[in-house]
Amino acid sequence: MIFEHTIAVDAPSEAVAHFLADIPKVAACVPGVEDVTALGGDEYEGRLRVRLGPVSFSLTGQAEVQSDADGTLRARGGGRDRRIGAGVDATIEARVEPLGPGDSEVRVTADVQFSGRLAELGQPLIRRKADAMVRDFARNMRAAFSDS
Amino acid sequence: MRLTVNGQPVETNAPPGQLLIDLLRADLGLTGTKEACSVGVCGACTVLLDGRMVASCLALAAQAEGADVVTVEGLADDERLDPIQEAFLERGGLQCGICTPGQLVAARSLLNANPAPSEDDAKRWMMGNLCRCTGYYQILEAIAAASQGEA
Amino acid sequence: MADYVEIGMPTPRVDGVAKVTGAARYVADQPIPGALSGALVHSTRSHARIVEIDTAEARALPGVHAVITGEDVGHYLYGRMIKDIPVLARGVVRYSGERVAAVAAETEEIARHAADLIEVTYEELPAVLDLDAALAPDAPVLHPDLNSYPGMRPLDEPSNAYRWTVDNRGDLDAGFAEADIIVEGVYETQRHHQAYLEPHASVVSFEDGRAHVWTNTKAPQNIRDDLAATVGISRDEIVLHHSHIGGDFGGKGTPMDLAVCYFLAQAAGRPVRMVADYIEEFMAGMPRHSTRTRLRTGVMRDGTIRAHHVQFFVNSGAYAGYKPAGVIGGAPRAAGPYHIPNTRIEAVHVYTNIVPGGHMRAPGSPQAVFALESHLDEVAGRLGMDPFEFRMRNLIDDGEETAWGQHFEHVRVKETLEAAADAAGYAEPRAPLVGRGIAIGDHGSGGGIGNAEVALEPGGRVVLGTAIFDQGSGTHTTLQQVVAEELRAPLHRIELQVWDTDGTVDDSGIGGSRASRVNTNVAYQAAQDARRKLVQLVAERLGEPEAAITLDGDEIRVEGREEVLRWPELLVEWEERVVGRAYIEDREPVRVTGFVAQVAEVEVDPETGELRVLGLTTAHDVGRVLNPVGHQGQINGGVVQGLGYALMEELAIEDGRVTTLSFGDYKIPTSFDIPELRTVLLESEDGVGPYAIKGIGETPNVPVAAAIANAVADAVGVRIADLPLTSEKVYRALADEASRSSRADAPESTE
Amino acid sequence: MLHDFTFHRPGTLPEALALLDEHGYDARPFAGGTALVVLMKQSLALPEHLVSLDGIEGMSEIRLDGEALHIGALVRHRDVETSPLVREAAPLLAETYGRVATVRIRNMATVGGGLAHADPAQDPPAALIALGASVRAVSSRGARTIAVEDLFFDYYESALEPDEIIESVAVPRPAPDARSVYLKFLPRTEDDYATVAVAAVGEVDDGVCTDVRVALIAAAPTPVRATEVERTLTGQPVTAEAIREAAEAVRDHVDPLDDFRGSADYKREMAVVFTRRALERTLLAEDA
Repeated sequence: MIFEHTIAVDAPSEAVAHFLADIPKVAACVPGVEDVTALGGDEYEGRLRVRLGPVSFSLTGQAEVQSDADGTLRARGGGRDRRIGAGVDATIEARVEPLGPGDSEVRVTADVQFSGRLAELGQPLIRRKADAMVRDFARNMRAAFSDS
Repeated sequence: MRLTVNGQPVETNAPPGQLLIDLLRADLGLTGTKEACSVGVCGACTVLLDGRMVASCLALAAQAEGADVVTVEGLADDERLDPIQEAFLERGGLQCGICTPGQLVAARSLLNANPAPSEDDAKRWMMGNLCRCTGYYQILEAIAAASQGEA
Repeated sequence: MADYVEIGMPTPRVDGVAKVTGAARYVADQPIPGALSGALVHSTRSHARIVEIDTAEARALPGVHAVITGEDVGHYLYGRMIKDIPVLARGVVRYSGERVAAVAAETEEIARHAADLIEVTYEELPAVLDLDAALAPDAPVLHPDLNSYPGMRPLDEPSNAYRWTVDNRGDLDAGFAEADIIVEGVYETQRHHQAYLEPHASVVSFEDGRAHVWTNTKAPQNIRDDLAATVGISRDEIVLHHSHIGGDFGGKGTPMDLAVCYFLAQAAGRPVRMVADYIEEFMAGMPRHSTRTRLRTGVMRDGTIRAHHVQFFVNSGAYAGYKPAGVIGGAPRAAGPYHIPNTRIEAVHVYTNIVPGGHMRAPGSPQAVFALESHLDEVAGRLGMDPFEFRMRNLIDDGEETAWGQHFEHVRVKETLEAAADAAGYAEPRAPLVGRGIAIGDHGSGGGIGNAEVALEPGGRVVLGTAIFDQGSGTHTTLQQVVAEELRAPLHRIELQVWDTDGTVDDSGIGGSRASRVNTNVAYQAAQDARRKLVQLVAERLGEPEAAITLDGDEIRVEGREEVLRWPELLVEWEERVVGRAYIEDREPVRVTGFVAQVAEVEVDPETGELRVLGLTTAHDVGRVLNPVGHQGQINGGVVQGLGYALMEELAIEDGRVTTLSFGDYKIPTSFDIPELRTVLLESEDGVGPYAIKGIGETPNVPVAAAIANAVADAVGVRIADLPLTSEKVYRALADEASRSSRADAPESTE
Repeated sequence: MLHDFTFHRPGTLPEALALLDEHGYDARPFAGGTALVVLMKQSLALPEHLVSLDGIEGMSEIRLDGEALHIGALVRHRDVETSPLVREAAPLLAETYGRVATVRIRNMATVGGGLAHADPAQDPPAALIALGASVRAVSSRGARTIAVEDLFFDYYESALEPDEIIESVAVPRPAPDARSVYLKFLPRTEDDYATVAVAAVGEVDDGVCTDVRVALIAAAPTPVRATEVERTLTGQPVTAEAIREAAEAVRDHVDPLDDFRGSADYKREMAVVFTRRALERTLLAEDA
């Protein structure tokens, strides 16, 4: 399933690019991400807790994350919930584009494959959840900017 | 735990996760009760629990503790068929037979609650018991016939 | 007309008492001591290379006895004609839902949990999820090795369109050239599940050096042979035992998970039981195919059809093997029982990366008839003719050939249509927002191989032996009636004995309305054979010529003797039994068909698009009816299945994946949703077999969708050309129509 | 067979609450089971402790107390549907509970369990919101009252804390001359979830709408109350035109999901149509 989102940020693109380069900081903004550990190189492991309708998933797994100074972040990885029997594999790309002197936007494209029980849930529900997660991420990211 | 199934006392050590349908089918060998949709929609697993019809595929065995359970095997009185069973036979209320136990239990509970149901009553009551073979017409005819015989 | 005692009598089912008391055992009910439970891993990708299957965690789970993948199941592919289905995917998956690995464990819960622990790593391949994608010139080819598949007609170059047939009659171009009006249309149908309420189930147990098998199939001999070929053993090493079958509608004719079950039992060294759940049924069953039909019809102003071009595209899904012939029929039905001199009928079967289609009740016909009968109303509309008049002008008479070039005997299609129209009050005035629509279909009785045995036992028991597993349609009961009729013995004395597959080598089982043609005939012959042998025995024992002996029920009279003998007692006295047997192999093409004409009356709520079927009239050209109760039951069930197809049922597919995964989402009609149904039977002496009968299992579901679509058009003037006819589609069509006409009205004020 | 868990059968409400308190997220209250068992069967919910509420006394009664109906959380849907008391005091409620799924499910599902499940397509919240009902939620920390219209905040997510259960539902008795209706749009089968459904309760005095409440289900991630529709009509003379206009406002209250019962756009249009029809039936009934 392909997801595309654009997040507006009232900060210059350089600052956003700088933020995207700090992977633990970015991860902290993803709703439901917990216990992120750097494994060395570009490898990270961690857990993602997602509540989807009546069901809570706890997906643990690894990801390879790279970010460039020009404001592009690429992540590729996957997670599994062993108890429920569900999994996610995703390739995500986020790119900063300047909009004006103090405005920019982050364009996020994600190609996500679901397996097990997750694959049995309806697309509209999953899309809606993804939208909500991106909204929360955007809010967290904006908050992270105002803090720094 | 104790319960009564088709008039017989039953004592069982059902683990908490056991469903009523599995207690009936696997432990007690009452395979007349069928599992089809597994989510409480189709009605093939219908049994009476203290006189009310329930989906045995959604009920924990533990919920039947101390209860009186009636399955399709308990409808006939020894060799004498229940009038609803006779009516299904005569009117063609069954074909492949997989939904039939649930249909019969549901129809029996309808006639217990309402001995003279209108066609509309019967259609509403029986709408929880799916049948792919008969298109329902002969099931409804059977219910009407049994009701007239009994009324 | 013959004077029958049992034939034509309303007869309760022979298996009825077992079924109403819960005693009847289905596959899932078979008590198999020590049986493990099997569970499957299904693909979550539509098209992907399997990089790795990690089964370590599943194997390590306590209670797991076997884990198998495509590597463990030999190299055979299976399929009913075209053998293209792997038992478990090897190297590549071709649809989301495909079987990838399997587990056998002590309990169903452990097996399912172990299946969840199996980790499959995929490398995504480009997928073709619909006809357009699959037919695109640069489309990835799903089966590059298709020419190596047994049963496949080789192609010059591998293509997703694995079969493209063209049949020409007359001169199509000339026909169009002379036509006054040419009308074109495209009609689409959805994937439709048989929705029998008993999911697929299999049990395999090895004993005495043979595989003992239980599975819900209506063609046991074929399934035994398919299993043998798929697992690489001889068919003598398998015995398939009888179980009751919980519905079929075309869906219970392939081994499905039986071979997986076999390999699991072999790997575990224990019996294994696999019972599918309904998620698996919807995700990875073998539903009715979705189709796209393009029709182009040339007519004269007087309403006669001169030319008709059919292009019937069948979305086969990932495999062809679930279809008995590798392809489905249907395309000719998009030309119909009409007198059309110039036709071209193309049928195209296309592989796509979605759940493979299989057989369902009159395979191909509901799709084709929806297209044709919708289209004919469009043509009639263009001519300004009533759809009834237009059909009557073009339908064939007895002796004429159909638009696809077939000669049927005793054609009574016009009478059938007239009967339906009369009974429905077709011509009567309609209330506002109420419409009536008509549609016509037919389906002949297929041939095949049948066996029967009739044993006369001392004391008077009659044992009817059959290889048929009655999937619910009532064949066992009609066989019982036939034997009772021929022996003039009461029904209750005819005991049914259903053989396991050791009972006979070859038998086609149930399917294709074969029961009417083959099975009643073979039972009749076996009963006649028993009579003949009884007469021989009596003659021999009494030292009389056979010609001197007459049999009337149980009574035997010998010419010149006063006394009346009775065979039940004679056989006791002589300690003899008499066994009649018959075998039929009838491969003749269909000569007789059963026509059906239906009239639907609907009311449309223009604000919501909701349509209510107020009434349905179904008229059938039936020959003789063997059992009115069972016969009417087939009609009722078929019509309601057609209603579900017309209005609501659809295997929804998103991104290649079936998303209607329960009866909560895939809705079939309930008792509350059925319309008032009128049935008209046109009985006659013009059927097949000893009693002149016609099949009834398939036709009633064929024209329903078209009749309703035509009624909607009649009620509110919009044509819904894709099934199902949901309220939303009607609503949108009405909204489009309204905006079109308001645009058409608008310009005046601007000028 | 479901997964392994401990099945607790507390005899009193405080015992039940203590168990929920003790086991926190690992426990689930258990009543009719129709929703939770399906999730457990599909391994979508795997609670380690089920706290059965069945044996608890005092939660299975329906009583009329002053101007409110009090319905215990353990009362089965079917009993609300058939209760003479409910039929007399709030027929809308009996009607709405009678439209949930099938008799077999209504025999099992409880009033409290249904609300706690927070399925936005379930029927009862429409009537409960339109009637101004509230629930009494209890935990070992105490009790609180939550209006049903505030009980839900997302798909299957309610305002209840994990240690909290619904003890009862209080339904104010509608005014004697109030009219009410529940319209459920079921274009597929009678046992389906609604494409959209509307409950309305209204009072008209001398041609003027003095009070009206409208609630919809299956139209958003939660049941919704159409306050804008209500505001537009209240205090105004009732006319077909006023109703038609007011119903348009429901568009802003709904946020439907595409599914097998219709696209989001279609459901939005149907929300308008059925809101209008519900209002016509409640406010214009005498003219019709």
